[in-house]
Amino acid sequence: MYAGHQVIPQQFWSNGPAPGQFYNFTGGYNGLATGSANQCKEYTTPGLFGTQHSSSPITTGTSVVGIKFDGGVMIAADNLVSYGSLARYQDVQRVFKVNNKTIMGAGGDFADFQSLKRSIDQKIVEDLCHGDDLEMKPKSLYNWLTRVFYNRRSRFNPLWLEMVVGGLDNGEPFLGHVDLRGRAYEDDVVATGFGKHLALPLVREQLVEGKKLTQEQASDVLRKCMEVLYYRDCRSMPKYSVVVCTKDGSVVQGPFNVNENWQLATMVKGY
Amino acid sequence: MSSIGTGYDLSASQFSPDGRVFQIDYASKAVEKSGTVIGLRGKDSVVLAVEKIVTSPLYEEDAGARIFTIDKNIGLAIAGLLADGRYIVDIARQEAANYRQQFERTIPLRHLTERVAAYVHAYTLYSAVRPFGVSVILSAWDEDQGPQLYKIEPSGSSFGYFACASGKAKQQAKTEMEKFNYTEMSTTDLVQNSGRIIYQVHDELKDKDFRYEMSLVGKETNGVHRLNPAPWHAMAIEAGEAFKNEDDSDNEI
Amino acid sequence: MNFMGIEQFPDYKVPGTQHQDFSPYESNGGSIVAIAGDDYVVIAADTRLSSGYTIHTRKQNKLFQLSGKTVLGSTGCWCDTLALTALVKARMQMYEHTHLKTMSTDAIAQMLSIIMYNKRFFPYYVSNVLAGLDNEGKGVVYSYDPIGHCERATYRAGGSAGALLQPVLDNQIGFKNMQLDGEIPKVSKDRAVAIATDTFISAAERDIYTGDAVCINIITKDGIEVKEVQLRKD
Amino acid sequence: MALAEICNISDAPYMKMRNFTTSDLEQESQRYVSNLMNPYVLQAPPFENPVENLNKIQASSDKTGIKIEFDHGTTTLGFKYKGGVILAVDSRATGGQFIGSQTMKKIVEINQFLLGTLAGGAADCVYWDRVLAKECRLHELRNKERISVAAASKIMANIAHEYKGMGLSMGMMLAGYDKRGPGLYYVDSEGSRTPGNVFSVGSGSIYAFGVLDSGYHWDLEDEAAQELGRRAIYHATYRDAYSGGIVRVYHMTPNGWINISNTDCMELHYKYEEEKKNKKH
Amino acid sequence: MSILAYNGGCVVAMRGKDCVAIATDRRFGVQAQTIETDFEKVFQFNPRMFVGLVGLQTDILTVRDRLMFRKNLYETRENREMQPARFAAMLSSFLYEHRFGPYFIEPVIAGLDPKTLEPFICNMDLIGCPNVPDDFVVAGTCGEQLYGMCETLWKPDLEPNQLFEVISQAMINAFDRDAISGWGATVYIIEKDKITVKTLKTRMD
Amino acid sequence: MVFGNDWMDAAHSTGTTIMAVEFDGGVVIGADSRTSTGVYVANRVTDKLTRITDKIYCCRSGSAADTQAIADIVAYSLNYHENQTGEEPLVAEAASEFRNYCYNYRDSLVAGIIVAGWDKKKGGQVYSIPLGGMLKREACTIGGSGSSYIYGFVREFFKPNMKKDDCVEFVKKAVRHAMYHDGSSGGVVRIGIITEDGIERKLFFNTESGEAVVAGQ
Repeated sequence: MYAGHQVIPQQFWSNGPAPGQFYNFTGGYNGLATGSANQCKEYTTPGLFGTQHSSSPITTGTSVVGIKFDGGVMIAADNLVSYGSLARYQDVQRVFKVNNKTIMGAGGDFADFQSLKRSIDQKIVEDLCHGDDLEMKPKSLYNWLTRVFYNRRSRFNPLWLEMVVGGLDNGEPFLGHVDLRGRAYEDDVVATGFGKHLALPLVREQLVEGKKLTQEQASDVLRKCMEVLYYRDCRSMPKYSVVVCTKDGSVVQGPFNVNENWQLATMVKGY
Repeated sequence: MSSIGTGYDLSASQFSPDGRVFQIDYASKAVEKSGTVIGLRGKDSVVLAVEKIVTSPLYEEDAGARIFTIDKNIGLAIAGLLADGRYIVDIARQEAANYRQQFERTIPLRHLTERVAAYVHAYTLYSAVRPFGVSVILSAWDEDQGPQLYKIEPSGSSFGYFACASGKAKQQAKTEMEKFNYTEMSTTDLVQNSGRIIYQVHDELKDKDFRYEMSLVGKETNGVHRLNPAPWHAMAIEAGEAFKNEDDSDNEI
Repeated sequence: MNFMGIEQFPDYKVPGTQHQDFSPYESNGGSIVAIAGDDYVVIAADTRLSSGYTIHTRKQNKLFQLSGKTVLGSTGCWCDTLALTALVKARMQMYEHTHLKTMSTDAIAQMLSIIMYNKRFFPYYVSNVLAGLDNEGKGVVYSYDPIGHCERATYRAGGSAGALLQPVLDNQIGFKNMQLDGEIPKVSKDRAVAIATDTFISAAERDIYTGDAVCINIITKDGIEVKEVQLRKD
Repeated sequence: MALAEICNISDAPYMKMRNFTTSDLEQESQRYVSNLMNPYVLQAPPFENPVENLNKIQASSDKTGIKIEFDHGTTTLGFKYKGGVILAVDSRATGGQFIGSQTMKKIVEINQFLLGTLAGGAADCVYWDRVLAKECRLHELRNKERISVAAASKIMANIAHEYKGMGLSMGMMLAGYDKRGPGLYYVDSEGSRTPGNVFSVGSGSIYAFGVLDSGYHWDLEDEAAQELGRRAIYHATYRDAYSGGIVRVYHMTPNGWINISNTDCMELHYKYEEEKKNKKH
Repeated sequence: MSILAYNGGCVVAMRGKDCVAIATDRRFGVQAQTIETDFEKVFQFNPRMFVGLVGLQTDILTVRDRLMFRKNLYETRENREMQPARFAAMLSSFLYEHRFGPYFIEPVIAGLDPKTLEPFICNMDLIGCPNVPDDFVVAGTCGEQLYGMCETLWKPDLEPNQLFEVISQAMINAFDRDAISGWGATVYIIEKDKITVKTLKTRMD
Repeated sequence: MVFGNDWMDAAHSTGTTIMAVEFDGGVVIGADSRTSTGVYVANRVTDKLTRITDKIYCCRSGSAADTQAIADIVAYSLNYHENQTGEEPLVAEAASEFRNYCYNYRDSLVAGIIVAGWDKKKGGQVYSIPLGGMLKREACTIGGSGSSYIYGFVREFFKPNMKKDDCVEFVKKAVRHAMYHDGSSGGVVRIGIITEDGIERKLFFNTESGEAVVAGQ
């Protein structure tokens, strides 16, 4: 239901099946060819690989960092959505509480994320309607996202996002990362975009093998990461929010301001 | 009912000489067969309560539930054929989902009721299909419009209510309800009142065992429609039981 | 934006956005080694998931236990790997529901080949090595090319360091180019595990996409034993 | 429900049930394994012209680091003669320059009386040979007689023709014995199908033809014919970089095929070298 | 098909205890076709120094002649044998002169220092970036395979006969997995007092 | 600069500066009046404040054709919605409809739209929908190619819950600054003040004296 209907006519392919359709030639059993009515045709616009799509992100959010700690998970991201290089929207919350045991954060095209979020909200309403008090768990959201991203990637119409999904899965802290192609992995600390290069090393220093961080340590190292990201990422800002999930539920905190230290500026003169 | 059996009652697309569509009357008859369902709209909450008649002890606790959630803050109770009702529930959920997809907010109850009523009404126009043997009571609450209560009849007509009832002891429940002014009633009173009415209208002789089920949506449940919510459900049953004992004690003396 | 889009409206070119062409594939590195003996099979894979010079995670298991006696090692484009392995697991479960028995290693091998060929015109960019015990309990290794050409062997290296390790296995397991008369000597299980570990140590030296740790599954008739050995982290 | 069916709006998108019903799930999962049910139905790519695009991906492999190399097999030959049909093949599979395997079976035993050889895309040939085997078996069940080589090769040619232009790469020979006597057809992925007495396919075929043409005539003895095939393939393995491994020779006789020999071309090389030395003095 | 792989071929050099070894395959081919099976890519420049050149055949021959000329000029001027280290530096600057129109070759130098008899091995990319490790160097179309083999088989301080065994196994198993290298191999073991040359019996496919 | 006659075939673009600001009691919307095809001013007195319902207006920027088409569709849809529900549509509903079209067809559209209006539920509201099809409610937002020049001005002089007249003055000044610098914006400043009683339109001429007719010296 994400398939957009583009209006331009589609050149019909000269000697093979239409893209996205099923190729069947001997007329043998093929219940699929008819396909259900809602299998909407995928008109596409010209791009690499002779595909038609050439979507590229316009309104983008930058890095997101997620950390596991003893008894829970927290995800942080700054409150900026940039419009190309313009710091356009400065109080956008990019980390979310999905429910009391699932949290997420998103970087990349924020329009795609808003559309995805509406589907997630609808899923939660559907769960509520079942009336059996079963809530979406982080691992199921993580797997569902992987499938959605992979299918969109396979139609060359990707959701241009990098997402961190976390929470408590049956009481165990869970932290996963999914990207626009559906590449998904779990780890004790994950990050998207610049965060991978700047934040991960900072956290890996703190992480002593086998010993878990406490919530305070996690929050401090996150603040440090946000500070370094603010120094080094052009598309970032000093204001960030954090969503924390522990056994007492999930809560979005912030916005916080990073501590800044520009003292070294005084020491630099000339080049 | 003067022209029963004169051949005008076989399809919904025909009027009888005295201007009635019998199929719809028969559908309403079907509704009266099922346990009583009431809806009460208080000051800042709405209660739906059901006299769920238990025909055999082998049923699970929550079997045959007749109250459903349509959206975060919208509840729906069914009187009549449960299977027909289930389909109406799906239609209502779909309408709510479509509205949210288009307008990114929960559907106002009045609008949902009109859409579902139109759907039910469509089934009273053609001979190839029979009307829904179901009367549906919808409840909702939100910040702006506060509590809302609507009922849809098998004919497809729908009205807003302060309190309404359908099912077996509809009339008895209605006369009981007319004694109260619900608009200013607090949630606890509302819930107890609903318990008392259900226990009161329940006919011990004909249907031996029944189970009281309810749902509540309002400020106290911060706008979420909740089935058999903890404190209120027990409170209602207690009020019902108390009323029944007090009623029995009258007969003894 | 296509020809009807942004190019037509120079005012609306958003400064700072570069037009990124979307490529569906990404090479996430990782290598696999599988060695089969008479009654055992050893399959090992490294645990580093990377894109170019960035290491995403150092502890990603790339061995998928499909059944009690079959393990699939899969590396390459990680999103394809996840999709393919999920599909294989789903099909195996459906098989189990209809036939009330687990698929044998050879059946899985054939099915995997057909499933990969299904996307012949938009291939899964993965290097698969399927290791397991066949119906007679003998160790067997199947290797695949990206569109499902399946080949049965007794040993195989795949993934980013595949070309680096395959000759080593030829030499150490296949005893190739060693002028020896008579039967090729059998490789014991422990020797196989030792070779697998050593090959990964050499691979970690020379291949930047292989490293961190190697996870080894040893499959015998009494089950699958899992071992992990640390590698270079650089 | 009923009314929706009557007005046939029941499959309109807005009528679609919100959540996945099991039939959707079933249908969705069919998409990915459509060829398990019907081997002819492959999943069409979301872009046009897969030949060009796959080449584009392979060409940009050093930039993107994405090296998609399909296995290719390379020297096969077959010829008809008085004693039936001889097929000889090498056994090397190469993915780009890397030798994927030295022990590949390039002759596919379709049934007791039909053999197919494999040159070009290994996966393509193996997959479609398996489909051909199924079709031949169905033919036998339907008509209570073995399929003729002509019919079998026609099926394969039709398959190749349907996928013409989409990048399949196959060059195969179908050899068999049927009521019309020994049969030998060459079918390739361009859709061409030609019967003939002498064929050689693959990048090593030019070397094989040299030996084959000089030694071939109709009334060769069985022994000599097999040796000719073996020697031709050996020369191909020597000269052509993409051929090597084991030289396999098959002989199609009136009562089915026999696998004559599977000798490593290294042994052959030093054996022939010995012979040449002894012949000199 | 990169131009470095047009003719195929591979060279490997290893360092042992007071000795070095250098081995080459013997194929000369044009893409898939093998034309000659006795084209060796190792040339002796000094009594105890060999240079292996692998890549485009025409560049191999040209570079060998030019290097021989430069080496002879150096030796007549200096009136002493050129040490491998100096030779490597010269080769590096020689290649860099053609920085923007390079010779398509990957040189490998193996030898003993004439005075100190210190083993010396070195390889360079096509524009002369020198790499002087103390274990082994590889070059040619089956570079990856060679790295795998050498990394596994090589050990420090190998005796000449052990070194011969290791370098042969490494070379043969590596080019058996590469289509356009092989067709025979020759190994040179360079010790302080003698050079042993051995041709290996390999697959010829 | 090579003077190509690209205006012959360039698409109609509302080069545009558009703006909307919330104040207590409603919203003030403003826009310039220039539509350009390439570098030629196709219409110098365009009205970019388009009616969706009596109390909801949208400011259009990007391709004139695209934005007009979307505005018509949304206006039609909300009108249908109004007679279905019998209530005036909410501004959030209008914004959501706009965003659905802008997002789903974003590969073939160039449309940056600001939706502003008044409803009895939340009073005055402003929603910004940039090119990518994202939706964000803001107290004050600017759009179109001319907006890049006035981010500083707006950030400096915007105060939440201004009085109506101050708000009008603020919008007028901002749009005039943008028109001053942006070649693709110009003409007159059109202002709309939407409150409970609907829209009140104002027009300010961008001449020195502010008069409609000015004799040159």
